[in-house]
Amino acid sequence: MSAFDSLSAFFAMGGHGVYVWSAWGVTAALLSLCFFQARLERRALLKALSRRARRERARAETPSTPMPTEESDDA
Amino acid sequence: MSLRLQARQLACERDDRWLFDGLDVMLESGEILRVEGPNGSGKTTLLKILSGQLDDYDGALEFNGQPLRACRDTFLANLLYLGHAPGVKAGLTPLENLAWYQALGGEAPDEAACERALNDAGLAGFEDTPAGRLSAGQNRRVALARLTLTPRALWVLDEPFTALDREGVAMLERRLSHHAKAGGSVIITTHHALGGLQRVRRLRLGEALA
Amino acid sequence: MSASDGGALRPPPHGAGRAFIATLSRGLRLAFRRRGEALNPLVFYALVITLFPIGISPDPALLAVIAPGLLWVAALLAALLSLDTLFRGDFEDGSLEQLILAPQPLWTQTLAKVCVHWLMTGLPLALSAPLLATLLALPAGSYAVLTLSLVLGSATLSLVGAIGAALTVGLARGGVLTSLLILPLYIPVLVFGTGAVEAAIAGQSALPYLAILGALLALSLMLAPWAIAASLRISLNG
Amino acid sequence: MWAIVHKFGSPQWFYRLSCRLEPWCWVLAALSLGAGGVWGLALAPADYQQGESFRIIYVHVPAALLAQSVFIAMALASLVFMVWKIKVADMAAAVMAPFGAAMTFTALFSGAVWGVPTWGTWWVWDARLTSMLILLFLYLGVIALRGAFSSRQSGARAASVLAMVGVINIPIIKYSVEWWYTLHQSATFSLTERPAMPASMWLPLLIMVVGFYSFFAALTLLRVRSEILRREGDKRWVRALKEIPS
Repeated sequence: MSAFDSLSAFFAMGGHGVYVWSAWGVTAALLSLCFFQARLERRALLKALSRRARRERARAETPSTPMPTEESDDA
Repeated sequence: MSLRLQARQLACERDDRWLFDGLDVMLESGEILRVEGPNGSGKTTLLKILSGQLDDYDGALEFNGQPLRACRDTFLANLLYLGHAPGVKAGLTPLENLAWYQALGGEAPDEAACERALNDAGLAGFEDTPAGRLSAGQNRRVALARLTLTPRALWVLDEPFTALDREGVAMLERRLSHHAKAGGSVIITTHHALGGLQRVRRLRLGEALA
Repeated sequence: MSASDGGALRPPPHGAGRAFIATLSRGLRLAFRRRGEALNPLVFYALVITLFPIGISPDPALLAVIAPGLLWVAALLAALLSLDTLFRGDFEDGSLEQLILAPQPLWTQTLAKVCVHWLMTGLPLALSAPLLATLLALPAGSYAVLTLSLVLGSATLSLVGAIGAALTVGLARGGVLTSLLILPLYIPVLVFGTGAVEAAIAGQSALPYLAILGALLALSLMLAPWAIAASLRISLNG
Repeated sequence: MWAIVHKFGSPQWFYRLSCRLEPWCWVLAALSLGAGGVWGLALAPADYQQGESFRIIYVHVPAALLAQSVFIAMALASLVFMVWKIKVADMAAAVMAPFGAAMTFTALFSGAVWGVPTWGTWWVWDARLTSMLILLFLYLGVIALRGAFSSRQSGARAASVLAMVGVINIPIIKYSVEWWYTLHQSATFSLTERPAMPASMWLPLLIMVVGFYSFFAALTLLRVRSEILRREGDKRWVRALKEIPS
């Protein structure tokens, strides 16, 4: 059913291997680059929002008490 | 035919910070509204919104009861806006500059009127010297000559006193009170004490948010 | 009525034609006052043309082959360079603000500005092209078509280029960005401009190419002024 | 009509909608890219004329198609933003531009690489490759213009105008480049004329195209949600989101 009789023939691609694999490789690389960039961007934004929320909560609790209670600063 | 400019719950965001929020402005015929506030409090932005230049703001802005966007042509026909820069081309003479503004307003060319306006603005004798060789104060006077050359009901003036000498300041204050008495209205920002004028309402910016 | 004449409301004027002519004549007067500056595009055009025989080879046979394309590309770059003068001066002295606030349809004013730019750069380039064509040994018989195609094409270049100039007028170093935005949009004009000259060289009729240049001009005449007006409003509020 | 348009355009509504839609798009993308990849690379027959290098088509054609569709989608989003002032539309346009540029580059790279075994050189001024190169410059122009302004709002509106001007010019550029190419018709084989493909070849191609488009949809939904977090961060409903680690 497969167009190649052996695994090595599959990689050789009838002599055009370097072209086929470089084209597919660059495409796969770019797609995954876009994917991971988006995921990292989202995680960074969520972390920034949580830090801001924590800072606002800390500020809301401290105006009266002189000694601000230490906020447990998780990752 | 009175003039009424009303803004309700005006809010403008600039680079992720709110310059002003929930601002109500009302301007009737014969009134002078002075916009005050520290530098960077959004005075120029407010003037640009009220003169219809900026339209990415929240809130409603109405001219004589109609939303500004609907009656923009009528509004612009009755507006005279003077910004920080006087809008005078250095390569042209004061007369040519004024002739262009006359044509821009759709009026027929009338050199005599231009000369009168320049004379009233204290530029007698400088009608034909290129504006590039005039001083900053004289350039400002060329811009102020438009107040009499092309009369408009609503004046929006952004720091009009800059670079003016004492007579210039007095001349402009006289024009402001005359325009208000004659039923026109003015929105002005200045660090000048407008001593001699009555009916000056103040609008503080940059404080409401503090 | 004298008591409240200050407050009398005026109807919107309908002197759009007068305002158009006023802005046009103002631009031309300003340009003539600085005649030296008006020659810059022409000098640039001649200079670029003379670089190529030096850079590639003085052999007339080879030059004749690249002449149409080269005459067109150099004209296109000269027009691109002079786009900056369209709105930059008015932006700095505040008259651009007044132009936008005039009670006239803004697209008539932008059209007037573009006409000034075309009359001061596009037309002179087109009229000087035959002279430079002789430097490049352009085969005879194609000079008239060269000039005509440049006259038609440069008008489109001014219209489309003004959109880029309007978009970047508020930026301090907008020059390079303008060319990045505009050059891709110049390619159709370049293709059919050079096509017309090559057809004339080959002895065929250049009419179909000139017709397409005319169509491109009509399209940009219809769309560009409005797009320039929108871009100016965006740049000034930026 | 106005209220509905604004309700659909509200960031909050869009955020909830994309939370539900996005996972499905990722699943579809993964399945079709996986299946299409295996099918195209290993199972589909090679081209009798070009041999195995023909398999590059399964990457080149979807990328080229997507490159143009993204530009059109970006121009549409810009139009919606400029006319109805819907912020989400501008966020979508801002997010699509880099991905469109990446797809255009992919199409260019795979096209050039495909050219080596067939034409013997890296770059041939083939009509479609040249149009693709110009499209890349249009993308870079929009991205550069959006970033050039100090205030984000005017950068967004300037980029919207350029996107709309650009989209009108795409067919004109394509037509003129096609015409220009046929005039300078060099003897080399061009990508444009190819014998009709048998089903065993265009079926994997279709699956790959579906894979690319669903990847684009999923990525856009994800990145627009991030844009919403970035721009609407101070809104109450954003701060109340449970996804934010307390």
